[in-house]
Amino acid sequence: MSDEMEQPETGEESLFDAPPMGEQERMVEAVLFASAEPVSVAELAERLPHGSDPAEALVHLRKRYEGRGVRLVRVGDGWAMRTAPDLGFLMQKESVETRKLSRAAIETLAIIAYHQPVTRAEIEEIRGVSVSRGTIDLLIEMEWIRFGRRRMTPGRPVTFVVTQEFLDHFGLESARDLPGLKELRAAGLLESRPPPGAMPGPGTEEPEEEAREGQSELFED
Amino acid sequence: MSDEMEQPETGEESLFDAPPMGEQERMVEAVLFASAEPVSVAELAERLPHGSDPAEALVHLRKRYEGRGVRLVRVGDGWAMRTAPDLGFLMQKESVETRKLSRAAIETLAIIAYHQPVTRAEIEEIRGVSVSRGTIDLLIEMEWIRFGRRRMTPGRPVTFVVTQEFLDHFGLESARDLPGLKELRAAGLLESRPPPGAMPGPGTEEPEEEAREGQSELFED
Amino acid sequence: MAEDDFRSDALSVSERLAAEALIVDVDGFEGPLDLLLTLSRTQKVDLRRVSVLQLAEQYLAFIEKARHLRIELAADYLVMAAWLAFLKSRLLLPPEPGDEGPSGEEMAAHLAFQLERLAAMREAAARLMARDRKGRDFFARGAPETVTRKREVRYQATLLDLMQAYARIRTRDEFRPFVMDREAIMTMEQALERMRPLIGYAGEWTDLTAYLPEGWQRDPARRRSAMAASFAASLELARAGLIEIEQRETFAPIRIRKARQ
Repeated sequence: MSDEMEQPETGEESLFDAPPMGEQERMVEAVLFASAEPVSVAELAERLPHGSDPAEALVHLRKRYEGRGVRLVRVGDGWAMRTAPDLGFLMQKESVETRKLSRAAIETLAIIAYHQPVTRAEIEEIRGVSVSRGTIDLLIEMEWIRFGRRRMTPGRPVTFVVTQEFLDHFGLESARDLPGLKELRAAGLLESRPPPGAMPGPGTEEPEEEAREGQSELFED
Repeated sequence: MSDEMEQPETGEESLFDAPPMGEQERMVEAVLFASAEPVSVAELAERLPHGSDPAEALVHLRKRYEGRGVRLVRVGDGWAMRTAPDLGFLMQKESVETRKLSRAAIETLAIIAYHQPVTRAEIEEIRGVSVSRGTIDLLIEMEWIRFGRRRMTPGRPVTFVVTQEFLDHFGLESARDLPGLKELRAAGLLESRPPPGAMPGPGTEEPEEEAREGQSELFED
Repeated sequence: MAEDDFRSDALSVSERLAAEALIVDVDGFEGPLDLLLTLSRTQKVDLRRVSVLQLAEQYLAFIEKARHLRIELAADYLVMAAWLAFLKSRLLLPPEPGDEGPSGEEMAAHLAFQLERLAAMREAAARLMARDRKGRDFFARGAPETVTRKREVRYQATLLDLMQAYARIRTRDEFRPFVMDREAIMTMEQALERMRPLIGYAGEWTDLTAYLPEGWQRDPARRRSAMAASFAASLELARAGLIEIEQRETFAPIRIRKARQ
C-alpha cells in the first residue's frame, strides 16, 4: 500500500502522474475522516498529489458510504463525514447540550436564512419589533451568521448571511435547501414589499439608546 | 431524512430481537467515529440495543475498512478509527502552537482594516502609541496585511492594506463590509459586553498589558 | 372584568377568555405584530382570509382592556392602536374625494401580508429547529486530527476580537476624528481670519502669543504652527497698514498694536 507512494521516484514523468482513482478515494476518505470541519474540493486538491481529481473521488466515496453508519455529506462548498441521523439515539454520550435559544434569536436566525442577505432594518420590519441587543451578537458568536456585502442603498447598511457552520449544524447542503424555501418564494413571502403610506414601523429605539447613538455619530468617519 | 428518527426507542426494541448484524455494524461504526476516545467492547454493548454482539460487529467492520483510507484499530482495551498510516503525509501533522494575537497586533490590524490604505504614521496617530516593527512584520507574515500603494505625500510613505487571506479568515466579502461604530453598537458589540480587560482610561495603556506584550513591543514608547 | 369592553355580541365566551388570557400574558408578546398574529388566530380562518377590520377591533379592544387594568404597554402598541383606528375609519367610511395616500384596502392588504409573512417565518423557524442537528442527531468526527501547513504558528483572532479592538480604540476618551494630520497645523488664512476682528481692540502693545487660540498654546507642535501662522498674518496686516509690529531685541517677544491713523 505504502509502496505506491514511493513510485514517483522511478521516473521524472511519474512525478506528474496522479495516483489511481482508488488511491485518491482513500486519500479523500482519510482527509475527510480526520477533519471535524467540512473540507472544500479546492482544499482537497491542494493536499492530494498533483493531478488528482478530488471531485471524482468524492463521487465514488459518497456512493461507498451510502447506507453506512457514517455518511459523506455536502456542506456549502465543503464536504464532511457525519454519522447517520437515524443513529442519533446511540450518541447521548457525545451529544452536546445546546444552548436554549430565545424565540427572538430563533426567528431572527430564520429570517436571516430565508431572506439573506438581509439588513437589520428588514429583520425588524418582518418581526415588527426591534432586534434586541445581543441577539445578533449571539448568532455571530455561534458562527451561524456573518456579515455579508453592504446594501447599495442610502446609508449602505451591512447585511447578514448564514455561514457554512449554520448549514453544517442543520444538515443543509446549501441555503437553497432550506425547508419550504420554494413555497415561500412562490407565495411572495420572501419579498420585501414597501408598506403603503406611513405604517407604524418597528419600535424606535429606547430614548437613552438614541442619545448614546447620537453621540457616537460624532465619531464616525 | 428526519423521518428515520421515528425508530422505536432502545428500551422498547430490546423486547424484540437484536437488530440484524449489518445494522449493528453501522451502529458500531457511528459510535467509534463520533467518539473522542477509544471505545471498549463492554461500552459498545452498553450502548447498542440489547442482545447486540458488538465483538462480532467489530470483526465485520474491521474487514470492511481493510485497505481503506481509514482503519479500525485496537487501542488499549478499546477500539478506534484511525487514518491509514501510509496517508499520514496528508495530515502533515506538525506541532501547532495557537497563540492569541497580541492586543497591539489586533488593534493595528483593526485600524488597517477600517482605514486602508493607511500609513504607519496614521496607525500610530489613531492608536496613540507607536507601532513596533515586529507587529507589522507579524501581520505581513500571517498574510493578513500587505503593502499598498505609496502615498503621494512628502516622503512617499508606504501604506498597508488587508489581504484576501484576511477576508477569508474573518469571513468577510470585502473590508467595506466591516460594520461601523454605530452598527457595532446596534449589534450589541459595544456596551453589552465590555472587552476583556475593560476599557482603558484616557490615554493610559494598562501597564501590565504593556509588560506582557514586552518583547514584541520593545519599540513602543 | 370589564367585559363590555369587548364586543361581546361578536365574540364567544371562549374567545373572550382567550383574549383575557392575552392580557395576562402581555409581556409574552414580541411587539404589536406578534399580538396581532395571535389575535388573528381567534378568527379561525386562513390568514389570507382574515378580516382585518375585525382584527383591528380585537386589537383596539385589547388595548382598551389593558388600559382599564392599568397595564403599561410599550409605545409600539399604542402607535399600532392609533394606526389601526385610522385604518378602521378608512375601511368603514367611503373615501373622500381628493383623499391623499393609500386606500384602506391597500393598507389592510399590507397588514395581512405582514402577518402572513411573520407566520410563515415562524413556521420556517420551527421547521429549521426541528431538523436533524449536528451534536444532537448526527455527529462530526469525535477525535479530529489537526492538519496544518508546515510553516504555521497559528495566531487566533476572531472577527469579534477585531471589531471590539476597533471599537475600543475609537471610543477612547481622547479620541478625535481622524483626518490626515492637520490637527497640528494652522494656516495663515486661519490666523488672519482670527486676528482681523481682534486687532480693533488692540490699542496697546500686545504680545503676539496672546493671539494664539485656545488649545494651541501648550502642545509644542501646535504652538509652533500657530505662532508661525499668526506672525505671517501679522506681517500681512502690517503691510495693509492695519497694525504696527515691534520687537525690542532679538528673541524678545513680538508685539503688535492697532495702527494709529
